[in-house]
Amino acid sequence: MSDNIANERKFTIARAMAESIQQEMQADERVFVMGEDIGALGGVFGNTRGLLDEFGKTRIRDTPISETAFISAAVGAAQDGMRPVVELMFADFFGVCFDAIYNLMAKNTYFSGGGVNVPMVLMTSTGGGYSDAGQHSQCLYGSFAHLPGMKVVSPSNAYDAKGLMTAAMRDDSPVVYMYHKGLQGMGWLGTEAGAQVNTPEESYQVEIGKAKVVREGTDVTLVGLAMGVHNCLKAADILAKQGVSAEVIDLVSLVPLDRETVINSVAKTGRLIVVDEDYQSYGVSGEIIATVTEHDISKLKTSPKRVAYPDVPIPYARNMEQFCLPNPNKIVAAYTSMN
Amino acid sequence: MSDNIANERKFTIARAMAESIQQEMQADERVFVMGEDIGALGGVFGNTRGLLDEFGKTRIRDTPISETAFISAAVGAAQDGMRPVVELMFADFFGVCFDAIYNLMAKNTYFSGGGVNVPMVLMTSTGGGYSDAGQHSQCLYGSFAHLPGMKVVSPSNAYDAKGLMTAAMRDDSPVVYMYHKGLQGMGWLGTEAGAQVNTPEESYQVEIGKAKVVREGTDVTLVGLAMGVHNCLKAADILAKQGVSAEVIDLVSLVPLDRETVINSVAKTGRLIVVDEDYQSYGVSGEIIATVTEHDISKLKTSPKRVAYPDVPIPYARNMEQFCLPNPNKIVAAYTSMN
Amino acid sequence: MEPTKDQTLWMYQKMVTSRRFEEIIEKIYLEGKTPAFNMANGPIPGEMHLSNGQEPVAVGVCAHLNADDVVTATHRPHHQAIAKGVDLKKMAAEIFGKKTGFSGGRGGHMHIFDPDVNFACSGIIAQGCGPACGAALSRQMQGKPGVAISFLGEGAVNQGAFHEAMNLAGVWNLPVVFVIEDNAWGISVSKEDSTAVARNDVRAAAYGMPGFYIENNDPYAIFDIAGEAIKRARDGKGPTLIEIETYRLAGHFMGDAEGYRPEGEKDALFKKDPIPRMRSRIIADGVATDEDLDAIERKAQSQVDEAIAFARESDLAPDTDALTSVFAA
Amino acid sequence: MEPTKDQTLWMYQKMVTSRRFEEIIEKIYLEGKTPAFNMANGPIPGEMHLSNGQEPVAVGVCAHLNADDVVTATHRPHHQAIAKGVDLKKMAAEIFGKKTGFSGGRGGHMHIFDPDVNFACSGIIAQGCGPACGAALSRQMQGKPGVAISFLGEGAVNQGAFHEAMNLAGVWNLPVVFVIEDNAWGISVSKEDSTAVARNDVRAAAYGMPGFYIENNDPYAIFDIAGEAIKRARDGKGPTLIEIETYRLAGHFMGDAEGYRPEGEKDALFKKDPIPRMRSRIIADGVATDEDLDAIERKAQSQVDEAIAFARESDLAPDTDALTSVFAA
Ligand SMILES: Cc1ncc(C[n+]2csc(CCOP(=O)(O)OP(=O)(O)O)c2C)c(N)n1
Ligand SMILES: Cc1ncc(C[n+]2csc(CCOP(=O)(O)OP(=O)(O)O)c2C)c(N)n1
Ligand SMILES: [Mg+2]
Ligand SMILES: [Mg+2]
Repeated sequence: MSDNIANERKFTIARAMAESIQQEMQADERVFVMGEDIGALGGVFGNTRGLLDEFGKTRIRDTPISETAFISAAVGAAQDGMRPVVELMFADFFGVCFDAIYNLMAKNTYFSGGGVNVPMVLMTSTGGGYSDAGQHSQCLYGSFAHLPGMKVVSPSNAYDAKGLMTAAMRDDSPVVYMYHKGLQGMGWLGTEAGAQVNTPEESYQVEIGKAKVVREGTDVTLVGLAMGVHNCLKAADILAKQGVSAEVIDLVSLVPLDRETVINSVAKTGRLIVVDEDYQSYGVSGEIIATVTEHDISKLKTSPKRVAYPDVPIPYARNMEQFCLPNPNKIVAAYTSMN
Repeated sequence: MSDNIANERKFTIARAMAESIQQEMQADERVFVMGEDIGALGGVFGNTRGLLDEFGKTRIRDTPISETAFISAAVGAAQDGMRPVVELMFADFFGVCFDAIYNLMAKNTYFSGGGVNVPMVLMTSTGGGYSDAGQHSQCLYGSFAHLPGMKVVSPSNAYDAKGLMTAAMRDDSPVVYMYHKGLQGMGWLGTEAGAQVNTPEESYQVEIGKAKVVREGTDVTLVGLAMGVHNCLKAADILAKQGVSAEVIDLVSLVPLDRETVINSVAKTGRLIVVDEDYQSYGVSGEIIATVTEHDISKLKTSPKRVAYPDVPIPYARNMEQFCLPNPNKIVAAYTSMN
Repeated sequence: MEPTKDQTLWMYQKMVTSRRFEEIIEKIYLEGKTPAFNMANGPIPGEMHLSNGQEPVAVGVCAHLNADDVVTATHRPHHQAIAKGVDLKKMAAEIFGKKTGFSGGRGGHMHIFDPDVNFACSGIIAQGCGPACGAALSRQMQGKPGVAISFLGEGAVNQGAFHEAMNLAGVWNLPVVFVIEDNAWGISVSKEDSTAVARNDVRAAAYGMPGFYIENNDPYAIFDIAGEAIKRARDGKGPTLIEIETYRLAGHFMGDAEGYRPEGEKDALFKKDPIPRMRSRIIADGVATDEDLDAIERKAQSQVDEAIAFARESDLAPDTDALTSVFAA
Repeated sequence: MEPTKDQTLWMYQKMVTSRRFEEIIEKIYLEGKTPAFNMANGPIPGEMHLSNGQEPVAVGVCAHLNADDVVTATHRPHHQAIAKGVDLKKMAAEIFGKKTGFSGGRGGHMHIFDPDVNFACSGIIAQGCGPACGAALSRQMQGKPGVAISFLGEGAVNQGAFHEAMNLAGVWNLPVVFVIEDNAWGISVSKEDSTAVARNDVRAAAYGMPGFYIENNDPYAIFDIAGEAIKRARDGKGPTLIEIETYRLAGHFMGDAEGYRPEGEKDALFKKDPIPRMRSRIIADGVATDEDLDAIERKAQSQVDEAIAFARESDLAPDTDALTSVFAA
């Protein structure tokens, strides 16, 4: 493949998601999309762009602002043989429809002893950094991952975004697909260049439930998800200049959680820093630390650390928000403060 | 005080809650109660019994089955100078109204920079053990405690239940008051005898944000909340017979979390077992372990353990549910398996 | 629409089956729960919501359905399940928490799923409204036949999920019928204390769909109106809302002391028990004889007995089954 | 009800103030955002929802309110805030994320709270409906005067929270008025594609309350109907629903390319801009002269300029303020 062609396929996550859905809709009549502004607008975050033209209003279905209705309708359709992809525009809105998600979508397979499957994808945007304030900037990874019955994934780059979306649509269980706005590649939200990577044209899957070692190292394990991965990679660059070799793990999936990859890495490095843009307490960062320490505490040479969002609502003012967000320097500082 | 009088004041948690609310309503005109079946029925779990007769329908207000409406109405009333106590009948129902809770009640103080306070109590029942299945048996402690802006407490006995309720009603911040059905003292839900303790008649407060060492010990720290405390105490009894001295901590409050009391205890015992009836992953048990290990991992002599609810919906059949629930024997086994 | 003889006798039979089923469930539920009533004990633990008195709703609606059609029911699902034709044995076994139940005991009485007849229920108020719309949408999109029925209580109508689903059904012209069982109570709260209007049929206009109120718990009237509504849905003419006056002869759940009921209410309801009323009418109409109906009742009883025996005799699932079926196999 | 001269000029002044305020916000919002439009940049970051064109709704309703009355507004709150009399300087400072803003920059443009005039808003669709009921309940319980107004968009009406609050208001006879701004669009989705009925006033009957639809974005008609509704609420006669046809002259938020609008729609809307229309009517009615109105416009402009200057010159809060005000002081 020439460089030119390679660059043409350097996709944003938005485009990668849209292409995955497009290909699956071409291949499988049962797949359709519902959500607010996913039709003519192509999704507020661009992930259904172009689909309305190709598939029409029946399969690319703008909805009323009724998240409970259309998410639970997706459950009903999934149980009736369809494979809906639904969008909750911002994860922050989960409070108006979480019953449909955690008590219905996530549990009907169990309640029916497997008699009924609920093959659907709930895609939702996460994350801040652009001053959208406290009801439009949350990650809420822990809120979804804590509750049983739904898989939860979040890509850090376009390659994974496409493959995870395809895997999610083919999964017979409900998958919550959380995409970070700051990685989406929409210019108006800023653009994390590292998220735009070469993305094969043909359909492929990225395994749900498998973490990735995205940078190998020996001195410390940095664990992140979505935007956190990029913060970890940048921190690893800085640390490398200081002669510290950091290993970076992209969790990719919170449910199922690939505990083994994390444990093996820490067994090698002896040091652990967890990076999470979700609220610190009772969430992802605590779970990763507990996973490692309950397995074998002796593998840790020193206390683990976390660089997570403090337990406060997300402030609007840019200076305050940036103060709260995880960033590479905070990760480096966490390492430096380790004894 | 004669034994007789003492026994008369051996209250159930239900009665302790009702008495606290009664006294506060007598003392403060602004306090009122809203919820489903809290009027003539006195609350499905008995915690408003007798109040309708004394205070009438205006201040003891049965609601439509509209949790979003009446919880957000409570926010509006609290902002307007009232001090509502609202009941969400089962914590499991939080999905139909969580926006009103976590995005509205919990955040308006922050969004207004303290310009507006939201002094209200959201009381809600938790827990299983009586085969009420997957939409009526959850604890969801982590789901509430993860999100900023609301205090979260859960009493393990009637004394704390009364004092915490009084403190919650006097707090100028929103407090989520989670009471475990199995401790409530309603005969039809079984009765944990240990929850019924002497309860002073006069009004008093139990501090929100302070854990209690309910049993001192030297060999292992058992940390629990609500029903978990009773499981820990029973396990401590068994361990004592085996010559093991267990310290038991009742967290009482998840937000704020009294990290210091836990850390100090583990500094003494060197061993930690966290007991939680909420789902294991991404919840309370991980947070407690992370709290201890990130503070000073060297204080732990061996890997910490958790005895928590597995990451599965709560099954109906009694044998399956009991298999999943934490119990004293599992705690003892966790200790035994520690090296 | 008027029921044929077969339909009439089918309705009667299903009503009787449901009643007999719940009578025996009621008895067994109390096993192990005396003298101290503790929900956790006995062969049937947990909450138990009986539908005695509400059978006309279930049969009047389900008489027009076949196995392909979809029903989403509530926390009070037995009468609807039986009218929809779920496997009685597996339902009984589910209620006993046995391995042979629909979910192997994971779900229980509020979570009865029979995929063979497209029946589901749930313990959250109004949670079935959205899935009914979704199933209807699935049929509409696939051009497959079938309608969806969402049953709910009169108390559930004030839940946001109902409103959202009604609007969705209206705007997408879905083949779905919403059926409200107005038994006058949501646990202890009266309709008057919970609902801003006396009758919910007026709410249909808010979604551009026809609305009906049926008085007097009458299976024939229900058959008539529901039949028209289901036909409209099948013909692509969109959704309907029907509210039906019915009677809750029991407490909200077993153990409910019912102190909130006005004096004499229960006696009056029992006098209007729909099963003897229907029996009288069948005889009066000359549709069947006492002997015919006795035979039907015997058959119902024996089906119920068989189902209960099956449930009793079935094994519990192994404890570790609690950990499986979280995700699709 | 007809506005007095003072009320008429007050309405005009508030409309103009709102328009001037947003014109300058619009300009400043783009600072630092060219050539590449990135929301995070410039003195005003984040989303920006302008209300240009919708001013008649705000003034026609708020003309009947005083500081004690309660308003819950939406993600598009400026016109309502200005009509309710919030402190313009503090609002501007809040939008700039400054320490001198209402919340010291914690909230931002979607979270404007002015406790002095009982104004609140939120970024979640229909989230204000319940709090408005709660404030109304608080007044009713305390026997204190005051009504509550819940503003919402025509797209918000399909959210469950709206339905639940409407029913609560109806069943408790609360002094609350629900005011729907029908600007025809919920982001890119048309009313027709989202709502099962053409006009939401028909939904009032579902809650036993009066419902009105007001056409043509007319401040006089809005003043009339809203005045009657607010009087009814003050007199203890309960809630009202009002839907008002209005125009969104801008995109949903700044940066919206508005590709979903039919050809020519915007031009037609600008021709009906309510501010010049009201100006003409005032003159035609002989209520004021061109000079009077010019003076009002100048005054509005200078108030806006002052507020913006205050905001610009104010300091940012210290970073660590992010960690305070989570709980009550
Ligand atoms: C969202 C939610 N809120 C509250 C409950 C508790 N609850 C269970 S049944 C019930 C009353 C329902 O009344 P109605 O809809 O009239 O049905 P009925 O019980 O009369 O059949 C309530 C409040 C619930 N299950 N879900
Ligand atoms: C619960 C929820 N769902 C979705 C959104 C995203 N959203 C913000 S504004 C909007 C459109 C609102 O339309 P409308 O109510 O008509 O108000 P308008 O923007 O026209 O003023 C949507 C869908 C939200 N903020 N909250
Ligand atoms: Mg009812
Ligand atoms: Mg609109």
